[in-house]
Amino acid sequence: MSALQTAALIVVAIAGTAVVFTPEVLRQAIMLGIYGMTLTVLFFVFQAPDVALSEIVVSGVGMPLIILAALRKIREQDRRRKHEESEQ
Amino acid sequence: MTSFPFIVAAWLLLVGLWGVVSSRNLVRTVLSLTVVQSATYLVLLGVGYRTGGKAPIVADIPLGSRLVDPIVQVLVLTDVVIEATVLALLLALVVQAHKRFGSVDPAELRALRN
Amino acid sequence: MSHLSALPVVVPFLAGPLLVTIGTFAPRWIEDGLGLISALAVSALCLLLVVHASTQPYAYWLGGFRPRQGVAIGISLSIDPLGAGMAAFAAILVTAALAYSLRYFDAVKGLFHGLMLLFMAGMVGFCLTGDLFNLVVFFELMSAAAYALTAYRIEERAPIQGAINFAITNSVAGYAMFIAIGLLYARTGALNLAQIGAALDGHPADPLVVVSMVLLFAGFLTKAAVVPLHFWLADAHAVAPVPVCVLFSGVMVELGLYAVARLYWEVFAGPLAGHAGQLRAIFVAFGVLTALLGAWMCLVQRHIKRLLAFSTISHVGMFVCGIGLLSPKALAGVAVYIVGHGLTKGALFMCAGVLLHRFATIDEFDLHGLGREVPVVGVLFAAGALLLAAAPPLTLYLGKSMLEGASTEAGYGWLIAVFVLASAMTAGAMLRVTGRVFLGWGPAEGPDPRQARAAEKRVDETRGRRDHTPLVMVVVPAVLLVTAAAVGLVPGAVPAVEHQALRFVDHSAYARWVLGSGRHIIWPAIKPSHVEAVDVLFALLSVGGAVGLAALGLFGRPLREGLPPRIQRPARHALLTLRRLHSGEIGDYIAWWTAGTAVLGAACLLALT
Amino acid sequence: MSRRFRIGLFALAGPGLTAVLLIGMHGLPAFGHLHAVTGLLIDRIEPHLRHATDIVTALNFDLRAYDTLGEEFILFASVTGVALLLRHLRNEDESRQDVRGIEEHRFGGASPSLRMTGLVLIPMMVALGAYVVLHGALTPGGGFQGGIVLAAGPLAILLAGRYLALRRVAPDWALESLESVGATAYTLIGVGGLIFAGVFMKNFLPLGTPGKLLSAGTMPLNSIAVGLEVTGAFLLTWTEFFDQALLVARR
Repeated sequence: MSALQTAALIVVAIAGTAVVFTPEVLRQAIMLGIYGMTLTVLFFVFQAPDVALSEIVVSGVGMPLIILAALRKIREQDRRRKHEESEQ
Repeated sequence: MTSFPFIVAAWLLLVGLWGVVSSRNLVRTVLSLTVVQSATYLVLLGVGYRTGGKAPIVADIPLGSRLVDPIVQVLVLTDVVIEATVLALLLALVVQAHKRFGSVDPAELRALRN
Repeated sequence: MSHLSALPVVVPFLAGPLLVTIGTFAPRWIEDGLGLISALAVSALCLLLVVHASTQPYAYWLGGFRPRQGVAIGISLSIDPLGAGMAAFAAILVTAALAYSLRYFDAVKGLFHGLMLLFMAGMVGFCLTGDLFNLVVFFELMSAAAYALTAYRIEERAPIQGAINFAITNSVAGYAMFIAIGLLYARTGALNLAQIGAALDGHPADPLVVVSMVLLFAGFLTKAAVVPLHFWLADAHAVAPVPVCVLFSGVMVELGLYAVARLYWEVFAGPLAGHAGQLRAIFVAFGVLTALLGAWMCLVQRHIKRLLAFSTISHVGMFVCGIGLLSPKALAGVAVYIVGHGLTKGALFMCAGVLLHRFATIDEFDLHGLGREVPVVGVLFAAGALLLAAAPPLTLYLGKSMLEGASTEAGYGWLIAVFVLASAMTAGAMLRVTGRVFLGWGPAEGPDPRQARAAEKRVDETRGRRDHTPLVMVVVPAVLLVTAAAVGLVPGAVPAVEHQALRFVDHSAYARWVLGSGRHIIWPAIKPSHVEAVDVLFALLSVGGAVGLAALGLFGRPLREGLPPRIQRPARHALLTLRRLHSGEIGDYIAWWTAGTAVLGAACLLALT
Repeated sequence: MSRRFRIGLFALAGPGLTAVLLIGMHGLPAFGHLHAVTGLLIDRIEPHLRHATDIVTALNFDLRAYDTLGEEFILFASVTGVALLLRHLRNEDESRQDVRGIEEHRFGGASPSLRMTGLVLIPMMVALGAYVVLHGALTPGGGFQGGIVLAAGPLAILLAGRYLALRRVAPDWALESLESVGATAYTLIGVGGLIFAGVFMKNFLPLGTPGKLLSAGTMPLNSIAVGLEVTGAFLLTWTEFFDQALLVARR
């Protein structure tokens, strides 16, 4: 195994662990995006450009937009609920 | 070190499952689930790699050169699509759960207690 | 004829998107019509495939990529009568569910019908494929459609939670399968089931083979809801709309078992030939645990759909025992049993749907005596309960007696006691419901009012007035029940299943007919096993036990309270613990999933290598 | 079940499962030394057999096209599911007024250059996406990857602060139709194989010269079909989520 592959694997392991252990959800979502980039690099050094391209569009555009919209919706509802409670 | 990719895969599986088990926020559960899934990419691509192999694109390289395995790559392509779709479905459910329960803490979802 | 092989999947793949597209504009009758016609067409096509494959099973190579020197470069549909039969069964149940929902739903813009058709495509494709990865692709397709269908009623809380638990558990199951595919591909360089099986032949199983088997089985047994991978099932079944429940309980869960049987016989039977006894013991252990735990949980439910769900878990336990006996006779018994069970359970869910429609609750105690308004449904419900108890001489009885015969032959005669007990408990729970709801027997106040709240529907699932039961909602379950009772009595049907099961388990013949050049294989003729006289006794025992347990549930409260506290307290404590395990929290479920898979893995590694 | 019990259970089970996995993986061939007959055979024969320079694409759209068919419908079913789950209920309101406010607040005042960036990005993304879709059989990428890029183009309108305009141009039914057309086209290409070549999913077009845009038989068509479907599917998913985040509120 080449040094490049080893390095990419270590980075992936660290980034993946970081996704799980990042405390706040929004930061976790960003971390997931970074993790996707590390996976992309790994797929390139594993000679899988098709997969790498897939991974970069999914984790760079496809998923983040969904996650951010969902988080925004949840935050919006929390705010509205607090607002309603304070009015009562 | 020859099995390092597989050890990393097993680690990601363990860590991701831990994230799912210990989560107090469903969004976090879903994001951890994608980490579990990424373990499967590593296993498949790790299996398919050949030392010194080229990517399976035969435009600029002589026929008969050593290539990495193309089949596992196709499997991972499908896997990636599944990742995105399951994430979308689950987050749609989480958004609705928050609407109905007012919380995304799995412990606060109490519609199905026995 | 073999040109038709791919069409059962193509029809819903064309009709589904069409429904979703025109759903915005089209009137309801077009959606219903298109959905029903597609489902009927797929049923007919699958039945044609059964007939076509019954003399000689065959492989249909998609794209025309036939194997070269035993190497499958493309994907095959490997069509044999049992697989095509499962596909036909799934399509027929979808047809029934769509017919039942004619007067049932306010369907949203064609999305319900479209998803039902895609769900069917997933199940049918799953049954017909001969490729390991393709199997998982269709598993994911049926799952994706099923998750959304579970949460169809987003107005309520419980469906959302049920769908989340279902989706996460089954996704994890899918990941286990992906890893297993990686391992098997590294070992054999193949994805076609026949080719993998052929490559594994001749070497005893080593840890890699065993672990990949464990991961695949854990994945499919999650779908089949084997304890302790079962937690999602009761949640999903209790909350999904009734027509969807019919499919979940009737066929989707059983498809997990189909995959396990398929994978064992076509892939792992070679390397594990020397360890069949140990594997049998492991299967039976999981099966017995599932059968008894499911039956107990079934008995203590008052939410009727949840009760039916736990009865499915209990029956799955029996099926797992049957498949785990690793004999063709037991497999044939399970196949017959699955058909009878699926039709009956579907009808029972449909009856529950009528109650929900009329009275807006599905709680046994709230419904006390209300069922008198719909006596026909009561008759159907009681008939379904008796069928499930394997009342002789009907279909389920025939399947079960084969299963029992196979247990004795395999040296697991004591399993019969488990089967009788589990049947009696689950059927007893249903007879109790019949007595309380449709006859008004027993007390109207139940213990633990918390459950009642969960069973109440604030939102109406059905359309139309509540004081009227649409005819179709009674006719469809009636037809299903008559079919369930009679299908096994068709002369030659059960022996034909046994005959095909013998071919199904022929490991080396499978590789030949899939990878070979279409040479005909001559199978020996077998004498069909006959029903033993003693089986009538077992069946009467379970029917009698069911009636007894129902009576105890209805009128036995003084009796139960008369028990000395020494017995009462631990029993109550055990029950409470068991209920707490079914917490509805996804974290718990995944922890149990991990534990179950780890135990299965450790047991297999120790026993099989 | 208490949290402590759950965590205790996983503390035993998690490492147990990992151990089982590692024991199994120990039997794998050493990393980099795979000998997989099917993969090797395909590497050797694909260029003559299918004339695609990207073997992965040849597998994706021809040899294992049936998997991709299933995959496209997983996507289709999920997106239909998302549309179902995020449908607007009767007691929910689309407060479009609010959104105009948000757009003004978020984007309107921010900077004209951001708007310009958004608007310039759109044609660039569309061109890039179309390129990736069309060159599926030749270079890495194909319908799926290109489709997402294509879908991201219109969504760059968000940056330009014109989400409502996007929704006017692309309502749900239009996106559903786009997605359906793609999925149906992919299925019909397979049926074409059945009709013209006698086997479902069999190639029925000339294979052409390797490396040319119009080569490798039906693969470019498959790639375009997938591209259409993925574009529609992702746009629909995103807009459903953004509708929830920006428009829908309980009355």
